[in-house]
Amino acid sequence: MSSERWHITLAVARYKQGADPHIQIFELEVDPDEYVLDAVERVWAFHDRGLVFRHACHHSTCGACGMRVNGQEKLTCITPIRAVCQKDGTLKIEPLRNFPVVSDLSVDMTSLYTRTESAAGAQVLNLKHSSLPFEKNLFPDDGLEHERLSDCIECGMCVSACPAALTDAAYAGPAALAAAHQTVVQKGLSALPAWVDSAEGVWRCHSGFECSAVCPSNVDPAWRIMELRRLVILNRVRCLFGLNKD
Amino acid sequence: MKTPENSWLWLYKIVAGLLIVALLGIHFVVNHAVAPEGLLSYADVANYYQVPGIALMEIAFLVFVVSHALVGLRSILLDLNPSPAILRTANTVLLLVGAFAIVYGVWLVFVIQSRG
Amino acid sequence: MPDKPSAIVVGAGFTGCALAYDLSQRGFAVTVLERGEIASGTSGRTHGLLHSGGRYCVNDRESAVECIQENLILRRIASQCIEYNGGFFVALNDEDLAYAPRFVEGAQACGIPVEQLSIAQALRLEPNLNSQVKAVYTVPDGAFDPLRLALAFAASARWLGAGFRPYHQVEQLLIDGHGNCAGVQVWDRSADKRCDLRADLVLNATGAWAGSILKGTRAEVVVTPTPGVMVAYDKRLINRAINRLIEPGDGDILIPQRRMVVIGTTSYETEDVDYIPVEADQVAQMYRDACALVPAVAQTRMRGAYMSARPLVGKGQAGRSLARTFKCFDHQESDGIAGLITITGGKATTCRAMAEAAADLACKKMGIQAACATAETPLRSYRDYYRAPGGAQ
Amino acid sequence: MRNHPSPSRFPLWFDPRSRHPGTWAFILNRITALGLTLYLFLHLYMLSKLSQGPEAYDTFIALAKTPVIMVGELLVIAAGLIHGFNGIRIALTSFGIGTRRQTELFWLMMVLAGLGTLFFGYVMFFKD
Repeated sequence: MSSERWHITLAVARYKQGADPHIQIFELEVDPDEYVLDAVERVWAFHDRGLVFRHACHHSTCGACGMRVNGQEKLTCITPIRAVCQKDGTLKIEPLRNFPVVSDLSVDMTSLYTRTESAAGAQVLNLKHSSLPFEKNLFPDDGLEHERLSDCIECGMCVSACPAALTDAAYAGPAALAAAHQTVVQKGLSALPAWVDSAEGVWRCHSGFECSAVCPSNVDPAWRIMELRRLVILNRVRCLFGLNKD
Repeated sequence: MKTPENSWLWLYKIVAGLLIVALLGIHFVVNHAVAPEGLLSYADVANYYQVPGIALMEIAFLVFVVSHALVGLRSILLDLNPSPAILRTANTVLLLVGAFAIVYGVWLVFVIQSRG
Repeated sequence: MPDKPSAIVVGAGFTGCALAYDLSQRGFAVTVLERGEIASGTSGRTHGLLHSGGRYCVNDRESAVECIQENLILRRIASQCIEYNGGFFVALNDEDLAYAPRFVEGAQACGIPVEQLSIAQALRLEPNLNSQVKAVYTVPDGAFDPLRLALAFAASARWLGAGFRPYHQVEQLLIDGHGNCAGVQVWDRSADKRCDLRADLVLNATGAWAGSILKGTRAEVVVTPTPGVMVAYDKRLINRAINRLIEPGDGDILIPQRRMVVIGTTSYETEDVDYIPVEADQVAQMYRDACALVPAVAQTRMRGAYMSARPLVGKGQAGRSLARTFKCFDHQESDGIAGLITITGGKATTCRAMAEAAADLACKKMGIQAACATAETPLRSYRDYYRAPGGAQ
Repeated sequence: MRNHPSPSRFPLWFDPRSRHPGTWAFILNRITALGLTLYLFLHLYMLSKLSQGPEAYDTFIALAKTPVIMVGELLVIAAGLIHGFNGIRIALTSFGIGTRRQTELFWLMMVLAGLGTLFFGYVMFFKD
């Protein structure tokens, strides 16, 4: 979206079912103000129609285009090339970690969808419940009931960045735990899914805060996990002393 | 279903960790007061254990450190997504190791104290 | 019991997904082929406005009626991915004001509930709205999540047995000895393998690509791919969709979506739909148009700029003059190719109705009596697409 | 293609590349945890010399006063300080205290651990 032109090198992770994974190099002329996803799409359009990648909305509302750019999880549709690359530089594009690769840059996120569903994570929320409590005056408020699409776009980047998810396939992961917290905010502690308070749930987290660092959508999963811990422990203690009204 | 690392176990790990930090602090203060030159010989150690309350403090420290370490090891093991059989075995081994370490430590404290 | 008639749906945009759902419900064995993933073409990149029909009620009443009818249906069956807060039509100058009577009359004729608000009332409801507005009307607009809307239809289809094959690109239609369509030749891009798939019916639901997929056959469908640029800004400044009270034009709709506002759109024509760059001057134009509606956009960071190619049926001088309604082609009638149907045109808001029309035709061809039932029951959770029996595809 | 969670990928826990301070803290915590646990059992074994009487113990201590062992001791102290201070950070953030300032908290804790290590290093090597 500028007249500037950069020459960059794209090192793209390639994988086809039954073949060996490898890195393929593409040389591109790009506008540095375009987004990384545009560069990837350009590779598909002009260099290799076999390139497989996932994308849909191109403006950060759908979460389909999460990839690792130079090792770091990025929502590629809103990551300007300028922000992650130098002129004449190289961009390494890899699929998200901690999910099986379907092909090239596309991963199978069934586990994430299954878990957020079992956390009863709603996509449409009441405006009042839809923000983090420490955010102030974010949206115009006319006193009426409004709804909005939730912050979590289920892009899977938090799971990709989580060190605990590297080795433990059973760990629910930050996205599902954040969804569970959102559910509790909306419906109360009685709506807490049972798996949250288990080894695969909120106690598997090792406070790396990587999920919140890479989240493109303001969900702050780490903060939500810590809140869940506090709520669960408080609830346990209350039960112990018979103070619980639930 | 795995044996859960449930809320209590996690809370214990955190609380024990904080108690260890607190006991270490007290330990240094007491140590400095009782033996400013440090516990560098057998005699120093033996004298140190004659101070009332020291044995109790050291035993508490031992219990918290051993249990915190073993619960921590178990949670690293849980990160590796062990099968229920492996986890059961690990639970038993960790319990035995912990029990042995504590019994042995307590025995050692009484041995030193009795020789003071 | 005889085998189910088989159908191949080409394209997993809104139309293809809704069509797969409708056909599965009516007793077809459906396979959906998509060269990308769900909604990776025009559908995914749509603006996201659940139209009340107000945009079209003066010049294109057929589309307007379709919109308000489908708006009400989608709110019933797909509330899981729609933020429904209504919308405004706002007049910014005297020219806009002059359009108002025609707008009100058109809306009433199309059955779109409109109501005029006082300026003070409108500014109380939407404090970030341009305070210089001269007239404000409410309409039942909404905003939807494009991927999740498509996924919800796809999920419902999969749970009725439809098979989805993403990353499968149709390379050509298979024409048998009688000149009829027998299936498709397909390239599985994820395994780099090619194969032929046969079916009783092939339904071309490729939208802006509907013409190019028919290349190599006698059949022809004239679609004018008409891209438009949209720009997203990093703050939710409004809760309702804000439409400019003018004839359909550029940069006349600003919608809230999640934490953003999205302005759209421009309109130009193109030949190559596979890669359309976003031009800087169009982004600048969208910025000016957004600021005219909601001045606070000027203090908001741009989050993303993108474009989407509308599939307009026919050929016109300017895209805006083409109707936004959809068209279903029976290639047996038009070109003498049995077993092939094309459905294209239309809008996201009307995708279910498009699927209904195409499925009606498919049923007629296969002698199936079942009536369309997609308007009645809510769709499955979009996440069920990935949790369907048989797992990921 | 091996991209999904698997126990065999545990070395990646310790890969600090393209990670943020929170994960550096996790890496340090895990390394020090394993180191300190090893030390704990070595230490318990070492103390068994106490039960064998004064001579055994004093000979052993004399042996332990070599510079190499003392550097090792300082490492144990540093590990203890890092693990302890970071543990305080985890406890605080887990109960909602400073959760949103965890990066700053991490640096604060590491500065405290560093100062503590310097203090003990000074006492052990230079103060007599």
